[in-house]
Amino acid sequence: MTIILDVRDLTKKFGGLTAVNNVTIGIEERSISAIIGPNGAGKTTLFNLLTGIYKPDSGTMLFNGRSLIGLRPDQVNAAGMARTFQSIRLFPGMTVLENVMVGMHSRLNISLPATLLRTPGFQIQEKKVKQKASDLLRFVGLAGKGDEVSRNLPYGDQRRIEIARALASDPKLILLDEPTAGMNPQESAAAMGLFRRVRDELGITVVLIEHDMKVVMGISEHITVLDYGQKIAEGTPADIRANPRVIEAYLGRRAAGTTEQEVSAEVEL
Amino acid sequence: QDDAKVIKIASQSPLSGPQSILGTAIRNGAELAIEQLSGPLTEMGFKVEFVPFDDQATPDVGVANANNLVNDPAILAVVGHLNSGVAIPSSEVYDANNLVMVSPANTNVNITDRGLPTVNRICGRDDTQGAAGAAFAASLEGVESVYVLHDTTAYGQGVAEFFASAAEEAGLTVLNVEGTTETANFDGVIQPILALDPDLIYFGGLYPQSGIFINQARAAGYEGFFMGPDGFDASDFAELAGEAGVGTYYTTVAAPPTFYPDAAQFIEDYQAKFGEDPQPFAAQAYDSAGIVLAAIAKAAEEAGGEAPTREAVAAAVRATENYDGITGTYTFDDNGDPELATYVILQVKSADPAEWSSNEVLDEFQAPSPLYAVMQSGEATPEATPGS
Amino acid sequence: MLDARPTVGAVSLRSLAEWIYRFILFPIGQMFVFVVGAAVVLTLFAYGLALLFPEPRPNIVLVDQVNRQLPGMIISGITTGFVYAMIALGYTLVYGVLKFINFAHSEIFMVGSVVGFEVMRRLDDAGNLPFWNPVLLIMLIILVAMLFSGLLAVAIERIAYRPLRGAPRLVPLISAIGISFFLIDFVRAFQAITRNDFNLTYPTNDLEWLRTPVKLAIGEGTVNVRPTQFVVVLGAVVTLIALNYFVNGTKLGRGIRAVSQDMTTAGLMGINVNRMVSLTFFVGGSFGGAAGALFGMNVGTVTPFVGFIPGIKAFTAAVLGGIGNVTGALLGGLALGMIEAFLNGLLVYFPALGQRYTDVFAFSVLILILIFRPSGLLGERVDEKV
Amino acid sequence: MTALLELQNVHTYYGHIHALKGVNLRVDEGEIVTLVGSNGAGKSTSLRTISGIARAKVGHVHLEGRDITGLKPHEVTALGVGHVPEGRRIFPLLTVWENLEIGAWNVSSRSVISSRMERVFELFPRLKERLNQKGGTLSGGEQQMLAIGRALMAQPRILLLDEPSMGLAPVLVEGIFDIIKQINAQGTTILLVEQNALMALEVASRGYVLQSGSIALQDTAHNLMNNEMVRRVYLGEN
Amino acid sequence: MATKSVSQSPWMNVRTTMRQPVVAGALLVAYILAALLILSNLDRGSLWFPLYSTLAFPALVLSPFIILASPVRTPLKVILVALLLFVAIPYLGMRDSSYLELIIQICIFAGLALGLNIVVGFAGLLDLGYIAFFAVGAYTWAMFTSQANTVFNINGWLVSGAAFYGFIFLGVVVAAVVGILLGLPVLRLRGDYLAIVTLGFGEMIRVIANNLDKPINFTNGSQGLFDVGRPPVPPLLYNSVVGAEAMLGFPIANATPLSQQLLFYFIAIGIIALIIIVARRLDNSPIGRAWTAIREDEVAAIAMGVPLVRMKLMAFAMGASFAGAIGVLYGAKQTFVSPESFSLIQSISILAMVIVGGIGGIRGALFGAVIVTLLNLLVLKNLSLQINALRNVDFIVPIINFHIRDWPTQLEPAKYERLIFGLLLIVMMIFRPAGLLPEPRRKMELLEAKGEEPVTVTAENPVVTAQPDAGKA
Ligand SMILES: Nc1ncnc2c1ncn2[C@@H]1O[C@H](COP(=O)(O)OP(=O)(O)OP(=O)(O)O)[C@@H](O)[C@H]1O
Ligand SMILES: Nc1ncnc2c1ncn2[C@@H]1O[C@H](COP(=O)(O)OP(=O)(O)OP(=O)(O)O)[C@@H](O)[C@H]1O
Ligand SMILES: [Mg+2]
Ligand SMILES: [Mg+2]
Repeated sequence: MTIILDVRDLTKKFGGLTAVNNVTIGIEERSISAIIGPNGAGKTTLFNLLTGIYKPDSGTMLFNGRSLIGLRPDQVNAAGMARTFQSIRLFPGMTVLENVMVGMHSRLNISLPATLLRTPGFQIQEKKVKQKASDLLRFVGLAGKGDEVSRNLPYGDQRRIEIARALASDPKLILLDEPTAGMNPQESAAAMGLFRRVRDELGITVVLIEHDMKVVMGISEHITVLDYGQKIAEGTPADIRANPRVIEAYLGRRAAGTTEQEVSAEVEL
Repeated sequence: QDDAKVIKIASQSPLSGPQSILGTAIRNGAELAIEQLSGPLTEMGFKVEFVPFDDQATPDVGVANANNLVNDPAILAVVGHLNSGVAIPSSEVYDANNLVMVSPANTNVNITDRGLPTVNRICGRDDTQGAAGAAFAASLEGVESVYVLHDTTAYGQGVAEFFASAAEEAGLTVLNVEGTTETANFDGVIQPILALDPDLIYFGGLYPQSGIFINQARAAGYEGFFMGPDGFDASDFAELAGEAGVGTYYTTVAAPPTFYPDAAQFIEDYQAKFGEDPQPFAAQAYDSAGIVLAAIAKAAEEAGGEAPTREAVAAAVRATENYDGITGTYTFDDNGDPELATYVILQVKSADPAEWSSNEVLDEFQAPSPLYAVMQSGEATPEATPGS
Repeated sequence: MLDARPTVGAVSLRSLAEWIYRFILFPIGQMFVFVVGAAVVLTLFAYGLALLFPEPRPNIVLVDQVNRQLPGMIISGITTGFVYAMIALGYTLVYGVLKFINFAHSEIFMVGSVVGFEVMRRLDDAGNLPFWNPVLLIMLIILVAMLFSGLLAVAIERIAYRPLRGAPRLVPLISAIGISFFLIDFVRAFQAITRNDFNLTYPTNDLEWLRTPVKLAIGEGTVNVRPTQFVVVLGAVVTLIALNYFVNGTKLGRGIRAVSQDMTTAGLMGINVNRMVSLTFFVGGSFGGAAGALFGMNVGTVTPFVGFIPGIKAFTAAVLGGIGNVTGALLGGLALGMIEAFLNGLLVYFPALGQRYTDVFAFSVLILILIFRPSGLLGERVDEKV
Repeated sequence: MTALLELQNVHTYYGHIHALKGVNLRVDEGEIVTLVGSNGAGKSTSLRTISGIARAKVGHVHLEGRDITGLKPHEVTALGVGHVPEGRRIFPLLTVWENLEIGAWNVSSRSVISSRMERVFELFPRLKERLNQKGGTLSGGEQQMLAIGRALMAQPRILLLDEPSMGLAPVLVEGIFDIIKQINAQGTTILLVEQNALMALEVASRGYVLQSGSIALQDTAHNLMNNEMVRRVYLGEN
Repeated sequence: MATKSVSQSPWMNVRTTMRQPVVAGALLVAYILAALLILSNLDRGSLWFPLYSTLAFPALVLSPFIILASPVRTPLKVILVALLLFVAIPYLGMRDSSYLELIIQICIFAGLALGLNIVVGFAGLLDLGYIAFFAVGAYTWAMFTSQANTVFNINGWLVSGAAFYGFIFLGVVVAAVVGILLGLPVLRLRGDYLAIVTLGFGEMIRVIANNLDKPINFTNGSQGLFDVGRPPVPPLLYNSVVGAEAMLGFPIANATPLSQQLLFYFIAIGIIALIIIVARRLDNSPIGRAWTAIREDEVAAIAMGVPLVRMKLMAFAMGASFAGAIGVLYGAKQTFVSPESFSLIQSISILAMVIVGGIGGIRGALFGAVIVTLLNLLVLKNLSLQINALRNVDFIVPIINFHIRDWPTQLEPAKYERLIFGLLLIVMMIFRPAGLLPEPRRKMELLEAKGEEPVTVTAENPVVTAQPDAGKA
């Protein structure tokens, strides 16, 4: 198996606070991994570092063998890493379809003359873009909602749009920040199915941050646990569930207990 | 009355904005003239109406107004403007439509130097005015260095630069020629002046700015002379400059009405009609409108009592000879400048605005327009010779 | 009330001392540091320039000129700077709470300066101006101007901004411009009708103490300081301290800050949001008014058009300091005032440039600063949390 | 007996979106009542309508028999309704202490404020340690504590809690529900909105199920937990 | 829920009939003809002329918007608009060239509003110095053609008016380059910080234009460049004007200035048509979508692969280039270019046009430009003229028996045009906050914003912050 994302000794400080502290993570290609940890552990910050929104203070990040240090977010996106946000950040006034079309920006040939002259090449591209956007919407289960203004859709649907928009740039890896937050169990189960299909059908590596243990334990092959910016554990779901440090800092006794039964039910799905 | 043929005369000047005091004076002066001097036309069966426009001291508005008023065939002449920057583009429109303009206030040389047949003025020119000021400054005891300041407008900068170059020729040291758009707090302008310590400060600009400047410069410790162009000439200057303004010298091409013996009646009528003293250019606007009315009457006579064409009016205005106005006697040269313009040098005597008319006349002379000078002497040195 | 400290308990001597430190000594110290800092930096710059261009014009030795001008430039920079700072506060407060540029604030400032004139004029007309105690007179003028401008700002918010809350950000900007046009011409009309003139000169002729400059002997020569310059600086310092206390030390100030961070939630806490917004406008407006009155006293003559330039400058100052930040407005105002004074003083000696380029250079400095500190000098440099 | 809080046929709109379509709901003194439902069902909107952030176009909200429909949020708060909004919404640039003080906006007596603050610190000792820290720099769990504590400062008679466990680490979720029980035991009535229906029904006495803007089901918590549909959809069982 | 009662009132019948395309088309034609006839037959000497022209002229100028909104079919719309632009308006211009002048001014502002709309409306960048690019265009042309430019004049570098069309293109290029040069350093700034920097830039350009008469005289400083060149009138146009005048039996007015004005008019609508096409094509393209995305959420946009600075630069340069082209036209039309025409107030009024019309929409920007320019240059002016005319005939207002002549001069309406303009701006914003012709998308945003949005604290969205904690210091 090849390592698609190789993060070593990554550190990010905010003033006196070290939000991410010497974190080393390797993500295997075509895997589904999770990053968990208490609130404020630095999970989202790690995503922000990877996608160029923050600049790391030290450490290296190799994506597909290429360093991500110093890249702007749009360059990271062009390099094949896409993301969603913890608090939904759609373009609220644009339609669902337009949102997804914007996601393709880094894959398009943007030429001012061609745009102004409406060259045949431009028109073909536009047609393809629309087609692909509708395909993606169908893929995430939003067929037929393309013309609605995105802010008017319910929360769960907005999460799906975000995923479709991230998928639009043909990424090799997708980062999902609490994609099922605020969903009820039925909805989360459906979302888990979607994540699996992203990996299985599109061949995209999935990394997600989640607090819902049913989702985390049910879907990920590999889990990394952060606490106070540091990696405190990593391994398979079974390892993590049993790790006393993780139980102490994050899971709590009850959650560690209950999830076990529920996950077994889940796996049969 | 309804069947009377209507003739309209328009005015263009800033009626709103910081310069509206002067602009309103032009408007009012013209209105008074039309009320009082249209007798000959009324007798011929015409009804003369007055149409004031606000050019907002802005070229675009002036041009838009100009385009509007050229389309009213009843309008046969324009009295205006105040600002040369507005007058120049607007007069292009007048000229394209043969509409005559008589300016009571535009001293910029480019107004008439373009040689347009429809553009005239009854005031003097900045080149002569600047030179006259410089010659006077050079003659002052103890003045060796001057600091020239202007308001960066076409008018202020124009006259200030003529002053500066003439001062240099007259042997004065010109320490600096500087522009400022400041209108209230001149601290920053004053500091380097104090450090350079000129004997005289010349301010090319209008009194709302220069009055405050002089007030503040004195308070900051400047002890030399102040001097300026006709833009200083308003009783409000005394109010704004206060005690600091006393002793200030200024040149003018449009002396205050009180300066002219013939204007006494005008002042009285003006006060009666508008409830205030005539501000600068009111009397000149009165005369400008008077010239226009006389020309229209002449052209109408030539047209056999019919309303004259604009071309005829323009030609009649340009042909004006020895028009006897309240501010002087006017004959136009071929460029539309008055052949002889009066230039006066005065000194502020009191900080009381009511005493403005008692400002002392230090010198007065008539200088020919450049064209007239050439005509007269046959040589090309349109140099004003102050102290005739 | 000494509710600024989180500890719960009786008011002790120690807490009083702490209060004095926090709300009086510290702000004064801060202003002092800003003023001295700006002066030192700019003085070094001036001498650096003199080293680079010893004789920018024939017969002019720049070092000598700088020596002569230095005290004057600094004093003028401080006075202008404090006025800018006080106006900038109005922009910053409103921006902080409603997130839009209150373009009408320059006219609120103008109204303050006109009201200051009216107060003095009326006293003068009644003939008792010379009998007023200087301190009381200045306080009266400032207070009336503050009250008037503050209420005006509240009224403007009520009429022209509140109905637009929730509209796109640019919409209130346009109604602010409308208000601005309206106020200028309204004041002009009012003055033209009542006084037949709108160049309004503060009647200081009878006030000997206000007209006699103080001569300070500094270095080679003497510098004349106008008493009004003292008044401006003193008045500004006092009002700025009061504002600092109000925003940071009182319950109402806390309410304003809460509203500025999250209006909806502030409402849930029992805060009457509209009242807080009105209060913000009142405070911001009254500072504009006070600045107007001080400005008027300092320059002597005001017009309905007097607000435009200081308004733009103060807005620039607010951005320079970091808009939304109260201390930033102070620093920005002082910095801009000082930079202008020095540019005005030095550009004169460079023949191809001159003072006409002061604004060009001042704006270039602003752009430079913003390139390196995109949120302004003191703006919180938040990497946006996503 | 009049209910402490009662919604009668409430319809609420956002622009053209019809979010609540005739909600009827009642909460009696001393109860914990929970409101469950999927995304966009209108749970938050119900709470927002009660506290006056959203406005009922049709229908009425009564507090102890008094009609509070259409009152402004600050007026509703003054009547004893506390609302912990979705997503915590603490004031990020105010300190913890200032946030709590804001919570007691309508209280002027210093001694009352300090005694209430002490009570909050008893519930959340963590907050006392962070007194001078800016709210925005707290961790998610601490922010949730602060949001609840802030609402308690007004000593509301009824506390509206909107998804207090959302986005919290599992270990914190337990703690939050313990605290809800504790607050209720001290005499505060609670209307609890939760995605985590299982835990919500465990602490609540009664519950409502909201489906696309109207009440689909209402019963005791115990019965709801055994309801087939609830088990499938909201408890995640097959 | 109140459902609309389907009453069969006579009015409803009329409405249904009017919605029939044929009827609507006929009504439109009748409407335009009526406005045209009234306008071209108004007697300037008549007492109520200002009032009538204030009513009839806007009716004519606004008719394209009515045509576009009408239920007639697209080809007919095109024909109607074309007839209006190429027949009705030139005809009116021959009758009274001041209307033509007004229309050219409207076109100039419409072009500017369309350009600014790309920057502010599409990309969400608040530019308060937009007029600077207009100035760049105007000076580009004026410097090379004005006799007053001593450098080029003396060195024989002046170009002839025939170069005008090339210079329009040059104006586009120069303005775009200036836009990029300014944009590069400042476009990373957010929101209102950009506003102040662009405002400063606008002032800088003006100051530089005012002072670039020294050391080398490029701009003639405050005196302005006069005698600016004009494109030569094609003989065809001139002959048609003469022919049309003869045919229509007009007294042959000044055919030369008229054909010159007509030329400018045609160039202006040409430029505007081009700008509209460009703006529409941009809007419906990946570029336009990227701009919308940036406007709605910069962070999300860049994370989705939209290169922020490059896209913003593109918006800035596009907007600037339109202003540059219009500037060249303006310089030639005005024949006088001075710094006074490029003040901050101008930038602000263009912004006002965009917002009053409805930000983000092409129709809105055009409509705003028409309305604001009409207000400024026609309605308010005519109001003053009307009162003046009534004063001249000593009109007495019936019922209250008020002599207009007694109206004090201090209150002359001509002096208070800006006051009224200000009031109108406020009223328009309060009653139509989304603009007079809002973009559907923007209108929706507004509706929903009423549902109280959370305020997120970000760098571009700061809040009142306290002093650094003094207690700890
Ligand atoms: N822009 C920033 N400025 C200052 N501090 C920040 C910033 N972004 C994050 N932090 C801090 O860094 C720490 C880690 O935050 P992060 O958002 O990565 O946590 P998280 O693990 O995603 O938590 P949660 O599960 O609650 O989302 C927190 O203490 C947070 O307050
Ligand atoms: N500010 C708003 N503007 C427009 N529509 C809104 C707004 N807030 C909520 N809605 C819509 O109203 C409906 C009800 O939303 P509400 O927030 O009450 O749902 P909820 O049950 O709280 O869901 P969640 O579990 O996602 O919090 C949804 O369709 C939602 O999209
Ligand atoms: Mg996170
Ligand atoms: Mg909710």
